[in-house]
Amino acid sequence: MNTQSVHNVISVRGLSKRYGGVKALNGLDLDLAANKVHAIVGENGAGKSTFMKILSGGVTPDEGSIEVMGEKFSSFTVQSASKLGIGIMYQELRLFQHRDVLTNLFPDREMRIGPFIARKKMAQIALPVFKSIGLDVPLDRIVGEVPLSDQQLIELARVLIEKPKLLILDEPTSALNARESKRLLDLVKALPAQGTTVLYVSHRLDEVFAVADHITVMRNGSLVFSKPTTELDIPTVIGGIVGEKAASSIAKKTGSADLYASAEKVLEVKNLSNGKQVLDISLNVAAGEIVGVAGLIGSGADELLETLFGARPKVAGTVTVQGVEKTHLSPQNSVRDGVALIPADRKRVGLMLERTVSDNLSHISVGGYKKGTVLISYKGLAAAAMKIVDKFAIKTESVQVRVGNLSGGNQQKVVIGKWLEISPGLVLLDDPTRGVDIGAKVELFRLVREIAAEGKGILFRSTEISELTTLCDRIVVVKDGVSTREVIGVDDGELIKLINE
Amino acid sequence: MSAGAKSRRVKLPEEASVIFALLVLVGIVGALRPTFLKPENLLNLAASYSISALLAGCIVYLLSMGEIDLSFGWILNLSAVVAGLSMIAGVPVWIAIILGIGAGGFMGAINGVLTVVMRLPLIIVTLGTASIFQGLSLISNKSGSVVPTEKKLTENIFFRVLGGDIETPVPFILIFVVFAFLVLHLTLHKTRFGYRILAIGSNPEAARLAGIPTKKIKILTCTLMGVVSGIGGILFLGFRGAVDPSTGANLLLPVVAAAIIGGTPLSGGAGTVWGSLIGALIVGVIGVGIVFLGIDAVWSTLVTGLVIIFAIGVDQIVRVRKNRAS
Amino acid sequence: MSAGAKSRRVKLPEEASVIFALLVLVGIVGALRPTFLKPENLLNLAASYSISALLAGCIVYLLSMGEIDLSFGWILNLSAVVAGLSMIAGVPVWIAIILGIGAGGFMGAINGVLTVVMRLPLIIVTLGTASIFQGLSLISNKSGSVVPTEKKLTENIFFRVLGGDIETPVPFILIFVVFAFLVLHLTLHKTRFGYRILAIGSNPEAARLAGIPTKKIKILTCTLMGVVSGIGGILFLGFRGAVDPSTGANLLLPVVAAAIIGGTPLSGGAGTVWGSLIGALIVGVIGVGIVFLGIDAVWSTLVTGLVIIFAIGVDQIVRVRKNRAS
Amino acid sequence: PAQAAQKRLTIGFVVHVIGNPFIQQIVEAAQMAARDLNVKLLVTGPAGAEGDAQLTAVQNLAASGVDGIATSVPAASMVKGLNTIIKAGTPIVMFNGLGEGVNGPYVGEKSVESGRLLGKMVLEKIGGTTAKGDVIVGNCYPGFPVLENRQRGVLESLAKASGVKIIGPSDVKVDSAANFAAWQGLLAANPKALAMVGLCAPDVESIGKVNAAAKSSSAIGGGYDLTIGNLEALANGTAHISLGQTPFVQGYLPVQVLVDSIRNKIKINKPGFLDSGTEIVTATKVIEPFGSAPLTFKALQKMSASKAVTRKYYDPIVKGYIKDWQKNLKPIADESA
Ligand SMILES: Nc1ncnc2c1ncn2[C@@H]1O[C@H](COP(=O)(O)OP(=O)(O)OP(=O)(O)O)[C@@H](O)[C@H]1O
Ligand SMILES: Nc1ncnc2c1ncn2[C@@H]1O[C@H](COP(=O)(O)OP(=O)(O)OP(=O)(O)O)[C@@H](O)[C@H]1O
Ligand SMILES: [Mg+2]
Ligand SMILES: [Mg+2]
Repeated sequence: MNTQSVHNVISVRGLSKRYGGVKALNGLDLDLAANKVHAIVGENGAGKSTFMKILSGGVTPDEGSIEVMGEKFSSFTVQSASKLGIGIMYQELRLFQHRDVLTNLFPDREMRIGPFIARKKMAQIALPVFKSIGLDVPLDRIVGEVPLSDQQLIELARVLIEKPKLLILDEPTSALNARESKRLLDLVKALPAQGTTVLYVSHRLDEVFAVADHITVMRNGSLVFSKPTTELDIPTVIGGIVGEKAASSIAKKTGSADLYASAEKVLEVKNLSNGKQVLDISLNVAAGEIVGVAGLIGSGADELLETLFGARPKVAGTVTVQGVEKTHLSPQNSVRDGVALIPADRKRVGLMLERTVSDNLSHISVGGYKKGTVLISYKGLAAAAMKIVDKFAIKTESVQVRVGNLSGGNQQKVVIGKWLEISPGLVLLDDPTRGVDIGAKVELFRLVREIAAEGKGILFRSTEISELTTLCDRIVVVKDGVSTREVIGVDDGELIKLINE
Repeated sequence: MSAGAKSRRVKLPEEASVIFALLVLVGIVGALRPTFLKPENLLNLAASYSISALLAGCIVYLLSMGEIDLSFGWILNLSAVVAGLSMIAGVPVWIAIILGIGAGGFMGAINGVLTVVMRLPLIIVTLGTASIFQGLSLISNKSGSVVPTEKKLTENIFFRVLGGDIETPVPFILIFVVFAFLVLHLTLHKTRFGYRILAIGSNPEAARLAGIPTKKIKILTCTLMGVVSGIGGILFLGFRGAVDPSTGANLLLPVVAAAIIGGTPLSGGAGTVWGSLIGALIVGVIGVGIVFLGIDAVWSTLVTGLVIIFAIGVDQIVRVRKNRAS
Repeated sequence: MSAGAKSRRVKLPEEASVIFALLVLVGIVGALRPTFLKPENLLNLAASYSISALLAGCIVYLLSMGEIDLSFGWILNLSAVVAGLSMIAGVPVWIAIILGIGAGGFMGAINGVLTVVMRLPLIIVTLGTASIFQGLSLISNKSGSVVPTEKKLTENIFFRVLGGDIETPVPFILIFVVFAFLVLHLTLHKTRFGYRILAIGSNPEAARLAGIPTKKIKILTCTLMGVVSGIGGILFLGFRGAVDPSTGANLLLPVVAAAIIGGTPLSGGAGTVWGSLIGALIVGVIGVGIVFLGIDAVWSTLVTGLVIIFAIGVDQIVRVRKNRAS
Repeated sequence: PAQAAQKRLTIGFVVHVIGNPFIQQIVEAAQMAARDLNVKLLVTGPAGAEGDAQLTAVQNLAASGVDGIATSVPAASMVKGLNTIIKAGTPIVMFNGLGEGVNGPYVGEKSVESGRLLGKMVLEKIGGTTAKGDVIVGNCYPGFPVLENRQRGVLESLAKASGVKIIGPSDVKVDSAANFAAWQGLLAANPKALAMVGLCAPDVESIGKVNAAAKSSSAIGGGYDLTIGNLEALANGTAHISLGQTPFVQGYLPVQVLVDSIRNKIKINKPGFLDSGTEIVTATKVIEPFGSAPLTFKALQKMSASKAVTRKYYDPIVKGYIKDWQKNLKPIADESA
C-alpha cells in the first residue's frame, strides 16, 4: 500500500468496457481524492454510468485496473463492493416495484429477530433518513404506486441507510423539484466531513457547482479533465463536455401579458379534476405559446398532464382542444387529435425496453396514429428512425439496437423523438429533460420553440425552475391540485417563492 | 461507427438454433432407423402434427401479447362439433364449415371481451371458459362422437382431399398449414396489427399511452385465436372424419411447448411464428421417433423427457453461442 | 400524512375478496342443500382437497419468483412410489418416509440446477423433467399401483392416523396442512429467504445488484417445491393407502388455478400463501357443490365453467371496490 | 321390502371419464336400468381420468345421502376410501375397472382372458402357431390396470408361436391424433409387420386408417371396443378384429344389483365377480356373450347408433342373466383367471 492510494479513494488505469461495437469506456485513467464531493459530468453516453456501475460491482470491465480505498482489484462483485462500503444510487432506478417501501430500503440487508424480519427495527432506522431528505410516504405503500420523484428519493434513502464510505449518486435529482434538490445538495455537502466520499453525476451544472469540490469531465469513455471546482467556471466545463462542437446557449424568453391574448386557443381547461391529485385546474394555451406548469411534488402538477392526455380518468371540468370540447379523453383520441404526451417516467410508460430503437421510434406513427397502410415496412421504419436519430444526435450503434442498452439520456431522446413523425398540434411535455445533457437540452429547447413558432401549443412541466423561467411565455402555479395564479416574466427566485408560499 | 450501418457478418435467422436441434433429432432417429428419413414418412409425420403446429403458430400471437389461452383445445372441439352436427343435419358442407369457423371466432371473442371487461389476465378467464366450451360440446354431442357417415358427406371433396382419399404428392393439410403459417408470420411481423400486438406485449402501459387501442387489439387477437382454433377443428373433422368428446383435451401442453421450444418467450413482446412450426415438428419427431425406435411403452415416457431436455439443451447452446458471436 | 403513520382506516387483508367469493359459493350451495353445511361434511371436503391446497401454497413461491413448475405432480407421484416401495421392501416406515421426501427434494433440486445451468425458464425445463419423473415412476413400479398391504405396515401409526382409522375430531391431514401453511406463510413473508424470492420475482436484475445470490435462491426454491411435493406424496400414501401410476397426473391445473384464483399473479414479485388456500377451497367447493346439487355429468362441466367465471368475477369486483376505496 | 320399494331410491353412478363414447354407452345403459327400476340416477365423474378426483366424487355422493353407488375403479388408491364408505353403510358396486380389495361386487370383462382371446384370434389370422414375423403391440396408457391385464393376455397367446416377434409394446397415446401418428410411425418402421394389435378404443380406427394409407401393408389389425369409427374400419376391411366389452351389461347390471340389494336387504359387502362377457366382432361374424341371438355386422352397427334398438336386443339378457345376478355371482379370482 503506497501513500498515494491512501489519499486517493479511487485510482483507475486504462479502464475499458465495450458493448458490441460501442466503447462505453475507453482507457479511462483517473485519481480521485478521499473525503470530497466529486462531480462527474459529460454528455449522454459519455460512459459515466458505466464507470459508476463498475465501481459498484454491477458491471465487469474488459480491461484496466481499479484501486479502491487502497485495495487493488481486477474487478469486483456487488458483494465485495458492498463489503468495502461502496453504496450506489443507480440512474435507472433498481427498485422492486411490487414490494413495499420499507422492503425496498433494506434489500438483502434486512434486520432480523431470530429468523424473522424485524420491520419495526428497520422502520426506526428509515424514518430519520426519510426526514433528512424530505421524503413523506407510508412505509407500507407499494413502490410501483408512488410517483417517480418519490421513487427516486426512496432509492436515495436506500443508499443513505447503508452509510457507505464511498457514495455514488448517478443523477439523483433528475426527477426532483427545486426544494427536494436543495435539501439533497445540503445533505451531500455535509458528508465529506463525516468521512464519506461522494461521486456525484449530474447534467445540472448549477447543482454541480453548488455541491462539488472537484469536477471530472468525461467524453467518449475517456477523461477530458479533472480539476478542483475553484479552478473552473461553467463555460469551461460546458466546453469540456461538448468538445469541439460550439457550445450554444438558449436565450431567456421575455414574455408579455397580451402577446398571445388575441391568438387562437389551442387548449382551454376549465375546472379540471381527476378526483385525486388534480382538483380544480383552469388554464389555457394559445397557438404559438409555451405555458409552464410549476408546483411542488404532490401539488397535482405531475398528474395534470397525464389527466389532460386521457391517461388518467377525468371526473369533472371541460377540456377544449383547438376549439373542440373533448368529452371523452383517452390516449387513443388524443393521439388521433394530434396531442402528444412526453411522459416523465420513460421506463414505465415511455419505452419498450426490450425492443429496438427503430421499433420504439415508430411507437406512435405505426402504433397509435395509424399513419400509412396496414402493411408496414421495417426498412421504411428504420429509415425514418435514422432521420430522428440524426436530428436528435441519439447516440446508438444502429437503430436495430435494443433501446434498453442506450444511456439514460439517449433513451429520453427516443421518448421525445417518437412523437415527431405525427407533428402534433398540442404538446404536453412532462419533465422532458430528465437526464438529458446540456447540448441536447439546448437542442430540445430550440426544437420546442420551433414547434411553438409553427402555431402549435405547448404545455410544459419541469422539475427545474430555471427551465420554466427560461422557456415559458407564461407559468401557471399549481398548489394542492388547484391552479392558484399565472405569472409572466418572473425569475427563478420569485418563482420558487411562489411555489412554496 | 455510424448508426444504422449494416453489420457485414451474415446474420443467422433467429430460428437457427431450434432448426439445428430439429436436425440433430431427425439425424439421430434416421441414423438408427434409416426408413425414418423416407420423404413419405417425414411428410406423413408432418401432416399428423400439422393441426397442433397451426395452433402453436397462433398461440405465438397471445404469448407475444403476454397472455395465454387455456381454452383453445375446446374451441377446436366445439367448432368441429358445430360443423359436424350441421352437416349431419343437412346443412351444405361449405356452410357448415363457415358455421364451425364462425363459432370458433365467436368463442375467441367471448374470451377477449371477458378478459377486457373483467380486467383479468386471459389465463384466468380461460380457466373458466375452457370448461364452458367443453361443457357445451358435451351437451351438444350428447357425450358421444360426431361422425358424418352419410355417403354424400364423406364423398364431398372436403373430406376426400383432407382425408387423403384424393392422392396428392404432399398431403393437402400440410400445404394448407404451411400457407397459414406464411399468413400468420406476415401478419405478426409485417402489419400494423402485429406491431400493436408486440407493442402491447412489450409494455402494455406504454402502448396505451402511445394511443394503441389495447382493448380492441386484445379482443381481436383472442378472436383470431378462436378463428384459427375453429379452422383447426374443421381440419380435424376432415382429416379424421369424426370428432370425439375428448378431441382437443390434450392439445394445451404440446402446443404451448411447441411455441416456447420454438423460441417465443412467455414474457411477451417477442415471438417467432416459424419457430413454433419447428417446435411443433420437434414435438412430433420426439413422439414418433420413440415408437419408431421401438422403445418399450414402460420406458417411453422417461426417454421422451430425456430427449426434450436434450433438444432444448442443444437449442440453448446454439443460441448462446450465436449471441456471443454477434 | 406523516411517513410511516398507520392509516386510520381498518385495512382489509389482501385476501378479503377471495374469502368473500368463497363464502358466496358456500352460501349458495348451503342454501340449496343445507346438509352441505354440516361441519363434518365441510371438514371432510377440506381434507380431500388438502394435498392440492398444500401444493398450491408452495407453487405460490415459484409464481412469486416469476416461474412455474410443471413437474410437481410427478414429483409427488415418484416420492410416494419411493416411500411405498421402500416400505414394501422392509425399510422401517419412518425411514421410508424420509427417503420419499428426500427423493422429492432431490428431484426439485434437479429442476433448480437445470434451470440455473441451462439459463432457461423453469417451465421449459420441467416440460422435460415432468416426463422424466413420470417415466421413472412407471419403471420403478412396473406400471402398476404401489399398495403396502402388509399388516405391520397398515397398522403403523402413520397409516392409521392419516387414513383416519384413529378418530380425531378434525382430520389429521387437515391439521398438518394448516400448520404447513403457517410455516409457508411465515417463510415467504417474514424471513430473508422469502424476501429474496419476492425480490427476484419483482426485478431479477435489481436483485442481483442488491447482492442476492439469485442462482442459489432459485435452486433452493425449486428444492423446496420438491420437498413439499414429496410431503404431498407421503400424505397421499398415508391418506389413500396406495399410489397409482396416474396419481398426480391431473394436479397441475387445479393447483395453479388455486394459486391464481387466490390472488397470486403470474408475473412474479407478489404472492399470497393464504390466498392459495382459499383458492384451493374454492376449487373444492365447486367440485363438491356440483355433486351435492345433483347436476348431471353432461351438464356439470358447463356449470363448473360458469361457476369459475362467477367466482373470479365476484373476487374481482370486491378487489376493484376495495382498491378504489383505499 | 314393500316399504323400501315405495321410497324412490337414488343411485350414484360415477365414471372415470366424462365424454368418452364407450363410457357414454355404459351410462346410457345405466339410465335405462334406472328408468326400468324406477330409481333416480345421478351420473358424475371427474373431467380428467384420475383416481383421486373420482374418489372425491364418490365421497361427495355418499355425503349427499344417496342410497347406493356404482363406480369404476381405475386406481388402487381409491380402495381404502371406498371401503370406508361401504363400512358406513352405503353399498358400492364396481364396473369396468376393478379395485382389488373393495368390499363389493365387480361387473366387467375377464381382462386377461379377453387379451388371450384377442391374441388367439390374431394368431389364427396370421397363420397360427407356425406364423413367422413381426407383430406390433401398442398400449395407449401404460400403467392403467385393465390395459396391463389385456396386454398380459395378448402376449401370452402370441407367445404360442415361437416365430412371432413382438414389437413393443409401444406407448401409442390415447389422444386420437397422437394415436394415429404413433401407429403410422410404427408401421413405417416395421413395414412388413404381420399384425398390429392395440388395447384401447382409438386403436382399431387408427390402425385401419394407417393400413389404408400404406398400400404395401397387409397387416392384420386387431383391438378393442365397438365405436362407430372402429366398426367402420372393420367394415371396409382395413382392420379385422375388435373385441367389445358389452357396455350395456356393464351399465345396466350394477344398477340392478344395487337396487335389488337395497330393496331386498341383500348384503353385497364382499368381493365378487359378475362377468359382463366379451363380444367378438369381425366383418363377417359377430359373437355375443351369454348365448344371445346371432347378430349381423350391419345390425351391430345400427345398434351402436340407437339406444332403443340396443335395449330391445338385450331384453332377454335383462330378464335372464342380469335379473339372476345372484346366481351368476362368482369369486373375484375368476376375473383374472
Ligand atoms: N448494457 C448495455 N448494452 C449495450 N450498450 C450499453 C449498455 N450500457 C451502456 N451501453 C452503451 O455505453 C455507452 C455509455 O453509456 P452510459 O450509460 O455509461 O452513459 P452515461 O454517460 O451514463 O450517459 P447518460 O448521461 O445518458 O446517462 C452508451 O453508448 C450506451 O449505449
Ligand atoms: N443493525 C443493523 N443495521 C444495518 N444492517 C444490519 C443490522 N443488523 C444486521 N444487518 C444486516 O443484516 C445482515 C445480517 O447478517 P447475517 O450474517 O445474519 O446474514 P446471512 O447469514 O449472511 O444471511 P443468509 O443466512 O440469508 O445468508 C448483515 O449483512 C447486515 O448487513
Ligand atoms: Mg448515465
Ligand atoms: Mg450468509
